[in-house]
Amino acid sequence: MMPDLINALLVVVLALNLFALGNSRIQSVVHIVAVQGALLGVIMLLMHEHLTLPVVLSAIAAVGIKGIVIPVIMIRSLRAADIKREVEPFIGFLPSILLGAIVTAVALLFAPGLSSSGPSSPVGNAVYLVIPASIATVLVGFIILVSRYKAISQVLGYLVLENGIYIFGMLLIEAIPLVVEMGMLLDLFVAIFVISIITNHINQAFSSMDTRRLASLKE
Amino acid sequence: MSFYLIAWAIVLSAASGLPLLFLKRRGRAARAGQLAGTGILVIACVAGFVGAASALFEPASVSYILPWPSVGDGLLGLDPLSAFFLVLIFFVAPLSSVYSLGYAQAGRNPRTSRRMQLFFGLLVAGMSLLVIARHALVFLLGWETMALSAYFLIASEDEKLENRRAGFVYLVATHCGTLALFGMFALWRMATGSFELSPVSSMEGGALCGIVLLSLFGFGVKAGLMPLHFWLPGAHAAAPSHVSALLSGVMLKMGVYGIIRMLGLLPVLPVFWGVLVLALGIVSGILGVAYALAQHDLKRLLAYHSVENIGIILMGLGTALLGRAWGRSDIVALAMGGCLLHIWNHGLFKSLLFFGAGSVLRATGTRQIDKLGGLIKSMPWTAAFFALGAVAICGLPPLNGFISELLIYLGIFGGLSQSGTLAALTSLAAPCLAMIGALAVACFVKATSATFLGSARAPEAGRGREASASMLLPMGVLAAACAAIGFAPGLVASALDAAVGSWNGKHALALPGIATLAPLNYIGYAGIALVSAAALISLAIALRRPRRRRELGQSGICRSGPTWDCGYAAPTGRMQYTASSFARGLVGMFSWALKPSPEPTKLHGAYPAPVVLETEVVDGVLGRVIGPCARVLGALSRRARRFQQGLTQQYVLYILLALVVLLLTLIPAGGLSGLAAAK
Amino acid sequence: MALALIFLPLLFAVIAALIPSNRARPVLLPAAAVCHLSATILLIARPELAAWPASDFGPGSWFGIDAPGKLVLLVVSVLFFFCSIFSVGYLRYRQERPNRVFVSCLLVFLAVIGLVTFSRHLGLMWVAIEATTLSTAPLIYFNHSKKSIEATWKYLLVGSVGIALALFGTFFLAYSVQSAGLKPSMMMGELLAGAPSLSKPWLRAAFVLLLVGYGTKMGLAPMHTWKPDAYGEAPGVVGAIFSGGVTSVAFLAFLRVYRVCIAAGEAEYVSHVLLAMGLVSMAVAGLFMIGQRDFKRSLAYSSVEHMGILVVGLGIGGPALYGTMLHIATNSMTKGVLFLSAGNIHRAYASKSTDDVRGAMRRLPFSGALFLAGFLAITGSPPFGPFVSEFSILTGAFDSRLFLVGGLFLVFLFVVFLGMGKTVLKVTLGRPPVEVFEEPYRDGFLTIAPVFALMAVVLMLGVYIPGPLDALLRDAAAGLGAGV
Amino acid sequence: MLIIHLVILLALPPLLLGVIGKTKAVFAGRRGPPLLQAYRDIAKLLRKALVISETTSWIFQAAPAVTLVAVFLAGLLVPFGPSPAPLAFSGDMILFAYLFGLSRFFTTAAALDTGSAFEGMGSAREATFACLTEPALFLVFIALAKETGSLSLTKMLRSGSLLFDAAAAPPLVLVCIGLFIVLLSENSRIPVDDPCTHLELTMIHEAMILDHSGPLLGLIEYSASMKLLVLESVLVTLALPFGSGVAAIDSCIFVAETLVLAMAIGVVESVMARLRMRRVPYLLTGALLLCGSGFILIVR
Repeated sequence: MMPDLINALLVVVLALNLFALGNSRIQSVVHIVAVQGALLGVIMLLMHEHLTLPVVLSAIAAVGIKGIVIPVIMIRSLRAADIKREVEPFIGFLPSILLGAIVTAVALLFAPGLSSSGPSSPVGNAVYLVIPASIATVLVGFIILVSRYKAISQVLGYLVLENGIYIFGMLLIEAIPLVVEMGMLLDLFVAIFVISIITNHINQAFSSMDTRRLASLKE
Repeated sequence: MSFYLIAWAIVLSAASGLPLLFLKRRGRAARAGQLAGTGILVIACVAGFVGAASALFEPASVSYILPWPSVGDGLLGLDPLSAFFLVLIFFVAPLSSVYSLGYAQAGRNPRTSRRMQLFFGLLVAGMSLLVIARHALVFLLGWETMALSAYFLIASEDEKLENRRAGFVYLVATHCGTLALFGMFALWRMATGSFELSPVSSMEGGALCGIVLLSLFGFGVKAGLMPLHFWLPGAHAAAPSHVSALLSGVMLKMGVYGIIRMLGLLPVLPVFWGVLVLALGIVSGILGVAYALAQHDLKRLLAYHSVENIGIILMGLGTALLGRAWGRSDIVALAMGGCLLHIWNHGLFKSLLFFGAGSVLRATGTRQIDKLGGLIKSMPWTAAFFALGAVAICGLPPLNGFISELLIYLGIFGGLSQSGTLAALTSLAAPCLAMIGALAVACFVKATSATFLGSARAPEAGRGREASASMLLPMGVLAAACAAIGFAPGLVASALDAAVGSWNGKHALALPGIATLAPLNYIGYAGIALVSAAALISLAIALRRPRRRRELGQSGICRSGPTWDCGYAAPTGRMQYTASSFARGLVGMFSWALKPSPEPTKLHGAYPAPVVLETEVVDGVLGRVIGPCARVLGALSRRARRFQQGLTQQYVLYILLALVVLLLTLIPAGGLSGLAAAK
Repeated sequence: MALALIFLPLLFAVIAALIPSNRARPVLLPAAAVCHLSATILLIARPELAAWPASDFGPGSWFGIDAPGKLVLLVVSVLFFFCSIFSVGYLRYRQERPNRVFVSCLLVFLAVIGLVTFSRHLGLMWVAIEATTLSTAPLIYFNHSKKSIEATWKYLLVGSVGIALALFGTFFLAYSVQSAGLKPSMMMGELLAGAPSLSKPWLRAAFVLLLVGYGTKMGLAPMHTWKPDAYGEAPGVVGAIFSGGVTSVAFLAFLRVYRVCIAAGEAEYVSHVLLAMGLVSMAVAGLFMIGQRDFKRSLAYSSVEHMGILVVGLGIGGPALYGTMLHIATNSMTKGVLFLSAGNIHRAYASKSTDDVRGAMRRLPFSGALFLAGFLAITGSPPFGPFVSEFSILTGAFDSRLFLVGGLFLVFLFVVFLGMGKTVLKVTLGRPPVEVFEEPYRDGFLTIAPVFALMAVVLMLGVYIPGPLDALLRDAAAGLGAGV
Repeated sequence: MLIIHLVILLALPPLLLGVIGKTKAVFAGRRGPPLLQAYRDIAKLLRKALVISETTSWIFQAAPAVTLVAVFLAGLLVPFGPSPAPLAFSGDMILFAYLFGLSRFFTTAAALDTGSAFEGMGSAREATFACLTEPALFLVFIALAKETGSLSLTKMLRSGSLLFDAAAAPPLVLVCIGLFIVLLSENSRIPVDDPCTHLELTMIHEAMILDHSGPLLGLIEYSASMKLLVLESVLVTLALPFGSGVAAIDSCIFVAETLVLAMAIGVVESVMARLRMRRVPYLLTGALLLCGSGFILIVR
């Protein structure tokens, strides 16, 4: 029953992608991404059949960083910039939802399932949604990155991208030791931290979060 | 022994710029530094000259290791062919360095003098190094040293925009050539398995073809072959005259050396290549002199004549290649001898002419021929030397130019005794060479007369004054050399035999001596007779005593008045025939190539308004090929810039696109389905 | 030794963060650099020290350094050494700006480099690469101008996205092991061992992702877009660190992936992709250099071009690999010369547009001359180092009968020369505008001597390659399958 | 042998001028000047005083001497009739042609030395037209060299004997016609130039010597006539290869032939008008083509 649960959760993750695409209020997008991140932490936990301390730790760390710390940072810089919503994105909301849906469908249809061979986690083997989900999420992240103009929205897109990759990582639990996992999370955290600092400076310097203002350096 | 002399010469000349570099820029210190540098250079060159001259007659070619760990040690070598070119380098370089003492005094222009002194020495060193290089990378080292120092010399007066522009054109051209040489030597490495430049007996066709074409291109750019000459006029005009003398007299020859050397290393080429080289020579000969005719700028005119002379040299080379393909040792000996001798000769008289032009420029401050005139009175020696150089470069007896052209003619005529229509047709090069000669005569009559003869056309020409001794001396030496080769061609015959022999070395054709093939001594006697007789006659006229008193005019045997000018009482300088009008007919004859600027509208009415006629001929290649290409490239890059307008969204999109495109390359391997297949 | 190389700079970084004095802090840089350099040289001279003091650096462990790693470590260490001296002089001119972040970040970067070169675990290596991105971002931001914010933003976003893809690729790689029926792994040792049995499609997909990912970091076209902005806005010394250090490290990371692919027998596919990628980068760089007004940006594009050359060399493989390895060194050193001298010129003219910057040879005789010399070196004039490396890459191309590649290589080199030459000569030659002489800046010892030294190194590499370095280059090339 | 050659070379030239003049006079129905008038003129000029323009330099005074010597040397290179030239070596025709080049260099330079517009005009035309006649001359040479396989005028001109076998004749005829045009142009006769006109704008040779006077003018006239003889002798030796074995008779025949050719020139001058300057290049190109096609025919 465990694999079915995981697959179900992955479906939820995919749904969250579409919500993220369709939502114009940045704050709620932040929430969506946070939920997605936390969910991934949980799924990670479920992937292991027998729980060990490091696994639990890493899951907690994941949930903590993706689900709590980063959203907090984002919300604060959002407050600082006091912007509410993404107005006239490069690709409209409905179109981007459609695009996301198409991408997801394509991923589900064409992206390969799992290699049955190999002594990977038996749970993992049964979870046929992992790779499609991760690919779809990565592509959705790209869509957000390309279609949104507000700096923060782009950061969110980056987060979605990261989540997608993280999903794939679930197949490789043995390959990724705790240290590396922590390192990745740390990197993500620092990245978001630095980026948020920069976005704050952007906000101060340009009195706007609109990246179209940041086009003075060009050929 | 001789090799070590040369090695020392290279080192010393490379170092000759240092004294001035570490001395004060102005005043006496600078002067001293320049003198010291010149002294070092002269000593070095004398040593090198001795070494080269002796090496010219050492039959065996010797080779030495140049330690260069990065590329695996390089080889140096010395054979008569190298020595032949070294002689030219070490003869002209010191003269032009001495000339610079008067022409570009260190104290006068402190900013440029250091650079000039330094890079002048480096230029000499680079040229001599590449001539003795027997290893591709050593060759490239010498080559690039030469090319870059030449650039800095050309751009040495870089506050003038036109000089910077000319310098840039040169730099781009020469780098293009260098890259072609990169490719050429890489091919050489591929074909022969090593960078060592030693003769190969056989080579696969493709590589051979590639090597020949690339070396014709890469070296042709430097030599100023017709379609590739576009950098040359501007550079020679922009450079200080003593530098232009060295560039035109010697550096161009390094390009020719490259071609000659590579073709000498390769196995015998089929007839086609000989015909190609011959044709290239004819084209750049005729068009070069045609462009020269259309110039108003004395130094540009001389520069285009370099193109012409390179053409003549290549005609000789092409004929020699034909001779080699036909297995006709006599043709090889004559044509190659003529080619090599013309390389020497052009080095001599072209430097002489540039020195003359430099003195004129220095005195009058203008290079515009149509502003000059009558300078022979204010600067008699310069005028005399220039006239001598002019006669020599036209290839007229009794001077050296005639000797080399005679040899080339004889080589070309050799084709007549070869069976086969094509062979006979190659001798059509002879009329072309004759036409080149006639055009050259026209052009140099124009240049010499408009500059030195008649009367001043503009106030500038009034400022003429004789050049200083340090400038006249080199001209004198060069003039003497021209005359010497002209009157006693037998002297150079053995040198030529040696050089040709080492060029042709491995292709076992026993070469007959040039002296036996060509009537050199007849020519020499004829020349001496001609000059002495002419001198006697004009002396006789000058010293003649009248027999009867009444035949004398009131003022003795020789009265002088204004030019008759068909009775016009007060002829002025501005009424003279200008150089442009002199050349107009011929320029018209070549308008298909020169595309001269259109004539102005005809005069109207009884009292027509004044009309200004300005003719200008822009360089065909630079103006009508290179320019447009550069514009296209610029437009292309402008279009490309549109894709980088500073939007991060775009940039991320590019990453995505790159990813997608690269993922598409998976499709041959089964693509995504392949991934699926990995289930 | 590895730990020393990693933690010593970190220690210095902490100290730098603690020292209050803006004036004294920069001195830490040379100190750290000296330690790092000496440690590196010791490491290369005495390989057995690599493991010391840690107990087991066996093939199974995460830590351990390979020949390319040593090479890059050496190159970056040398470059960093000269840059550190330079930056002491530079920061003296920039007293008005607090340099705490600047100095610490430089030191952290140095530490992270050690981590990259030593990590045998691709995941760990990825972490380290990402860390270099993060530690260098504040360097770009040093000037705190609007433009520098923009540049930093673009660098961070584009760079992070690229790196994320690299992680994705790393996962794919690991997964390709699993789909081959083995235990998934990111250890170089196991990957190389199991290479022949990896599942080809997954491997190729991984390769593509990693190429794009690390290619973004190296600045291959079309992922190069962050480069001109970052290099243009960052101080010259940072530009040197980036184009000489960061890019080399990213290339090192990619080299390891390349090794796996070669070991898996994917040489042909890989080389096709690499050749295409490299030539495109060279072409794009050349295209953007033409008519480039901003001389620092044109240097950035030159860096793009040289990454392209490296990739082309890799794609040619076999006979060209030695040249490629050498080119890592020569390119970094020459870029150092160019960026440092360009920084001086920028300082003296307070502008980096060729509209204002003219006659640098007269305004700053040394910097101007060095800039020009660096230009000639980087465009491959003998006897400088890049000539040797580029020429041997070219001969490699011809030796393996890739005539088209060789021809295009030459053509693009020419286009690059055309574009870069125009810009550089505009900057150096001519008569400088009078008002720039009022700018107080003059060439000082600290800002010139390092550049001279770097130029000397460039020249030395062209004339004489020291024995140990040569050996290093050779077995680095051998490890990548030279002579195969 | 050499003596005879020298005598002809030095003594005959002015007579040719006389003959031409006489012929033209006959056509014009005048009595015309006596045959030996040219000798008298030259002798008179040589005795007269000089008037020299201040603008001129030594080149102006050296030119006539150089011209004379050059033409004289050229005269030593051509065979007069069947008997070989005093100076014969392989490649002598190149020297032959270039000696004329030398003389042209000095004449034109001297003309420009005076600074007179008219003389400049003349020398410009001279230089221009020479660019077409010289290649024509060399085409003749390679044609004859191909025919005879020799590179010396003495032997090359022997090929005239082939004029009488039908196979080899046609190209040679073309070559001879071309050579005749070259002869007219080089000696500045009608239809290229009119030696007797006094409308300066239309002159070439006469315009160049407007400022020469006294002995200088005498030398010029003399060397001009000598040039006529030398070029005639090329054509004559080639086109009228008549001779008995005996040298003395041959020389007489040769002299007769040159006189005949002079008359022919006179006839041409009397029946034709001078071409417009713009047309002259066409005529010379025509000569070029004739010689060229002659060569092609021989090669084929």
